[in-house]
Amino acid sequence: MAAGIARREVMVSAAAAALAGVAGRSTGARAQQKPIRLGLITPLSGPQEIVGRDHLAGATIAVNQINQAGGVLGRTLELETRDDKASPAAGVAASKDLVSSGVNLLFGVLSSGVALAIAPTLKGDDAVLILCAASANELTHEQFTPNLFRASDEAYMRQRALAKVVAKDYAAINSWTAINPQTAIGASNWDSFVDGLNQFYPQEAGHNVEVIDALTVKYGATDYKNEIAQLMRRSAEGLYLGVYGGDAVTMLRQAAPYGLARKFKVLVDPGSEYIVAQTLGKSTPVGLWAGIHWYFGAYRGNAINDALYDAYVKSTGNPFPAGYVGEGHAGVLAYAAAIQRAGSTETGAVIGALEGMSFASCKGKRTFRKEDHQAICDVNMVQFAPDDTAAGWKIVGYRVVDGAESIEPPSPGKALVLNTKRQ
Amino acid sequence: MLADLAGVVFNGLFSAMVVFIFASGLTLLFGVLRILNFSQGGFFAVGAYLAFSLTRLLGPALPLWRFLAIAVVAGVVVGALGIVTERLVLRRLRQVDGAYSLIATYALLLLVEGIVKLIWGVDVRSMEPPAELSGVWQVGDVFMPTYALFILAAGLALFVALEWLLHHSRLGKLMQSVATDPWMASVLGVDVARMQTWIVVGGFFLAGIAGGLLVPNQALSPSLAGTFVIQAFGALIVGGMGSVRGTFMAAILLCVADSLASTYLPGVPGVFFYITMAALLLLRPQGLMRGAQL
Amino acid sequence: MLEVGPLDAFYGDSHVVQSASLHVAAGEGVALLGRNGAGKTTLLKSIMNAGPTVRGPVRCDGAELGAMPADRRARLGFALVPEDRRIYPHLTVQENLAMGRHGARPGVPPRSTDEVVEMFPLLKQLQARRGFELSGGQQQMLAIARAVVARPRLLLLDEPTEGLAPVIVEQLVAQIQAIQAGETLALLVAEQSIWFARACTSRLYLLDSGRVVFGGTWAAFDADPGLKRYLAL
Amino acid sequence: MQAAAALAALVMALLLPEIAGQGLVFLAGLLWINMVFGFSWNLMFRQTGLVSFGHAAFFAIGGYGYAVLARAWPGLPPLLVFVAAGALGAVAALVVGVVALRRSLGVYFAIFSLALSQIVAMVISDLPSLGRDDGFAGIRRPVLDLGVATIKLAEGDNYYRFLVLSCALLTLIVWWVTHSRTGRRFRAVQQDAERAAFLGIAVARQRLLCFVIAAAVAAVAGALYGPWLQLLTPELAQWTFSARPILFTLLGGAASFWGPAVGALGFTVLEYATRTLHGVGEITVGGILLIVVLIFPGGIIGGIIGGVRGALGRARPVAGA
Repeated sequence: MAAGIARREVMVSAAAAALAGVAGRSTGARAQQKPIRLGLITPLSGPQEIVGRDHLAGATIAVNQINQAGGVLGRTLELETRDDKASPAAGVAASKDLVSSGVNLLFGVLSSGVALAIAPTLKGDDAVLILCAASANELTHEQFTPNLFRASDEAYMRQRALAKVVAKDYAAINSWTAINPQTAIGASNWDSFVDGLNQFYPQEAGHNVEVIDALTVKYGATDYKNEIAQLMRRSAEGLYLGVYGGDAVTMLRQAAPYGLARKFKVLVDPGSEYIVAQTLGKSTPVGLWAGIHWYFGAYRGNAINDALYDAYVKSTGNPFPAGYVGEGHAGVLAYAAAIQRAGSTETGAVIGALEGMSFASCKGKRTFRKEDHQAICDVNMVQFAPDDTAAGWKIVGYRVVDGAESIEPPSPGKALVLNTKRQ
Repeated sequence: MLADLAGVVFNGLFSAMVVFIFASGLTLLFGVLRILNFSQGGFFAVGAYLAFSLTRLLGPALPLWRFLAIAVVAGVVVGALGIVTERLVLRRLRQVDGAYSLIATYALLLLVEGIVKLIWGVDVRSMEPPAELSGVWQVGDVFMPTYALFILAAGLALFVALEWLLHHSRLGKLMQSVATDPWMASVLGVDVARMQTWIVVGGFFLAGIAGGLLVPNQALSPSLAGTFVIQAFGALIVGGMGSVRGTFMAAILLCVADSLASTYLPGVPGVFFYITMAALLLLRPQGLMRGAQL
Repeated sequence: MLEVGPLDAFYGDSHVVQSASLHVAAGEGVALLGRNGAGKTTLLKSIMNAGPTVRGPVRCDGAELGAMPADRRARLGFALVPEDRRIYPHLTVQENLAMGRHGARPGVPPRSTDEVVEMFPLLKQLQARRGFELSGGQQQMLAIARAVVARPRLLLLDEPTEGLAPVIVEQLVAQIQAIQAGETLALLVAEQSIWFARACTSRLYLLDSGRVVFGGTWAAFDADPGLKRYLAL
Repeated sequence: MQAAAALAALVMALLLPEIAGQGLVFLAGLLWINMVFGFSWNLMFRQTGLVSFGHAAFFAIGGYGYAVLARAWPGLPPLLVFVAAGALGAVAALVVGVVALRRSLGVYFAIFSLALSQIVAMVISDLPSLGRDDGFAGIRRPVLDLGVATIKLAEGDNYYRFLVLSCALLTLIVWWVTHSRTGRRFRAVQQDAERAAFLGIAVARQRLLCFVIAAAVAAVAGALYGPWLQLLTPELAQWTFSARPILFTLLGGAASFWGPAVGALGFTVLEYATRTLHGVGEITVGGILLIVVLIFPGGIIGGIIGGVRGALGRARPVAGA
């Protein structure tokens, strides 16, 4: 951890300077130029709306902060939002709509399906898209396009980082199993996690680990009792809870009478952030780990982190900003830094500036790899336990893993190859 | 493998009762008014959210009687919404083609979903079952959560009550008459419009009470409204023209088949529900209870 | 007791009854004759406000009924026995009769099942049968019996003899006359069978293509042989 | 007059990229596909009274069929691949129809078709080779070799124009089927199946034929959709997608051939107009739909006709009043 903090302290990027007011010009100069418009594409209706609102909150805070500090290149930033309804067609319509109204700098996108649909249109439309959540590996592999960047975790990097942490912290565990949704991302997350288990258990714990076949359930299923009964009979000690968000809540709620959480020594939820704990309250399984895009508590003392956290709590009253708030924020900061660096908002210039660029964000430095445009950034994890307070839960621990330790080498245009295959 | 057969069947029966409880109101509306009500899921969600909020409001303790009382209150409130819906929407659909009522109730589903979101927000919520129902019974290898046993009992009780009401009470005879020949009923002096309003109220009441009873079963989120609708439609149609008995049997067949297949046949989870549905519709093209009443 | 018209009735775009007028006095029997498709059924349903779109007045004891729905007209003392009888197939004879109680006028207790069965002895043995188990004649009997349960003041019979054996028709005449003798019951019978109509009524209206072309006594009808053409096929 | 209006619409559709931005052109492309999808559904509904809740399955079969064929045999002439996708849809419909149509009708067939399409959706989302629920990505816009010239559909608005012309052709086919002798036979089946059977029309065979044609048209629409979005997802086979042609048809007016087009246009306008109303999208779309259905049970076209008639009726002096 100490090394990480030191690294963040020495790093100054254009965006950080902008936040501190260094790069700003006088308001007089700003007023003469048209604002720079950034297009946020995110689900703002339907079941995924909750994430879209977090994206929007983070992005809005970033735009306000940068504008207060004098803007970028003396111009203010302006947010244009479009609802992608988590549907590929609506996402492409949103992106084309933004492009035809003169917005070429796009960011956001939660669903990998939406990202995969927008990606091939970017080049023809002369636009850039910075992904702030969509995590499918193929976006920076076989579906790589020079106009696409990803500022947030990629599935492989995140899952292997989780595996690294459990290999270190739960070295005594000899076998893992999982319950996953029947989705592409569910399967690829688990495969990546297993890849990590097979690499990091020998490295960190000094022994191999047994992987017992994952159970798969329908996405959005309402009954998990059969799967729970099967899990109760398994010999595995670690459980990877691949089911996401509301499904994880339903499953854990139904599992409570069986004592599932007590049976396993550790439960890892790869990406539901606070949803499970916030929803289950006092019924939160003791010691549940969850992957999160950004955990504010891990970056106290980082000026960007603290300013974002304070602004978010002030505007919403919610003391637990979801990681997506940080990703929405980071998307704006990435553009601010790139525009500053390029001295222009032209697509080509911004792409050139983004490639290989490091920028400061609420979770420290992120660096876009030149080759595949994936950002190398920290992977965050938090651990929960029930509590006697009104909320009923608390955070009892967190981990920060440098993404560089778990990411694969870049191979744009080619599919990701796993080190080991799940057996 | 065979050791857990009992458990798998138990879990299938549980799912069947969940689907039946949800579908019971739908059956009433379809049986009498011939309306395939898409918005049922929306009103189910209203019932569930209401129960959630009432439980929160009344403090941390949740004795069983209060849980049941809250479910009834949710049913009554949703039933009252039924009067409004009937006046504003459903009544106007009597004269038009069935397909229109489908679209109208689909639009209503969107509307109710949006309103639920405005009132309760988009955060995922969840509620514990009452203390009496949060344990588990273990018989041999089979785990039976008490909440699941309760839902099983509730589904069965609901079935028996509806069967009695429809087939043995005077009100039931009257409802059946209105269902089979509303024109003749009105000529004989029955206030059919009022009767139909009450049936809508009854159907909505059942949606609300289903919401109240099933809150602890799954997370509450804006997508709850669409969760059971398709499965319930399946049970309803496989059962045959809105017959309660048929819906009950179909729910059991579909859910137990799905439960067995998802455990013993590797494949796509959830798909067996639909395979069974298609197969049953081919075997009994008019539903299980062909020509039966309600 | 009943005054109708001039009344127009429509099904969608088709103008089925065209400015028809008629009246029926309390306790009086009136026949409505005409060919198939002349508009008899539509006229009866219009009086009940049960189906067609109606324009023009229907008065009961001088009061205009306006848009009053069928069920309230039933509780005013109107009873319609439709051509297709509409017996509830899943209900027993007893239960079908019980359905008739819904049309009882306020303050007038409906007839008990026993009382009705007494009037239609044929139904006695059939009380526990379900509607779908009855023959056509039995169904007709039941339909009329069901209609008189509520002690109506006006009975609207639509083709009661259609498809019935002559013996049964004779019984029917006797029963209708018996009911009429018991209390003030006006009768409006739409028929093609002149014989039956003549036996139950004292006056008639002739309907052709939706218009009333004749109204008067049977004697007047017999006096004008030219009127027969409105009945011939 | 209808022909002139249709031709004018076609010319306007072809000229759209000259006057509108990329966003509108993309939406317009979706709209033309939606219209064809709606026409194909209404062909069954209006002509034979068949209600399908699973029409999306054929759309998806066509879409995925095209994508798989184009990927497996890049050398095949693209037009042939589009036709093959349609044939795939037709064959699937034939199998389903032969098994089910004779036995199950009305709401039973509706729910049966819904179950089938859910199965298709679930199978697609389980097959890694079809991209599962992330979607079948990287569908290329092909190069047309017309003998005299080659047209690269990937360039500029070429694919859009190809899409417009293809949709026009499909519309023409549906129009022709509707108004031909076959179409009149379908109509007889819808109005009175018993009478049609008495007149010597093989009712079941007519229904099946109509079902197969509708499925083939939907499948070609699906095939056109793939290269337009350059991605296919399993949602295309789900009931929510099956609900769209029903929505278009009833919103526009099922009694008219052009009903689905008017409905699709209305729906697209509604969605476009509410695209920045975050958080209240469901309420506005649901509310407006509900109001339209309640006020105009004959759909938008029915409402317009009724309105015109009403205006004429009022203007005319009432005789004898």
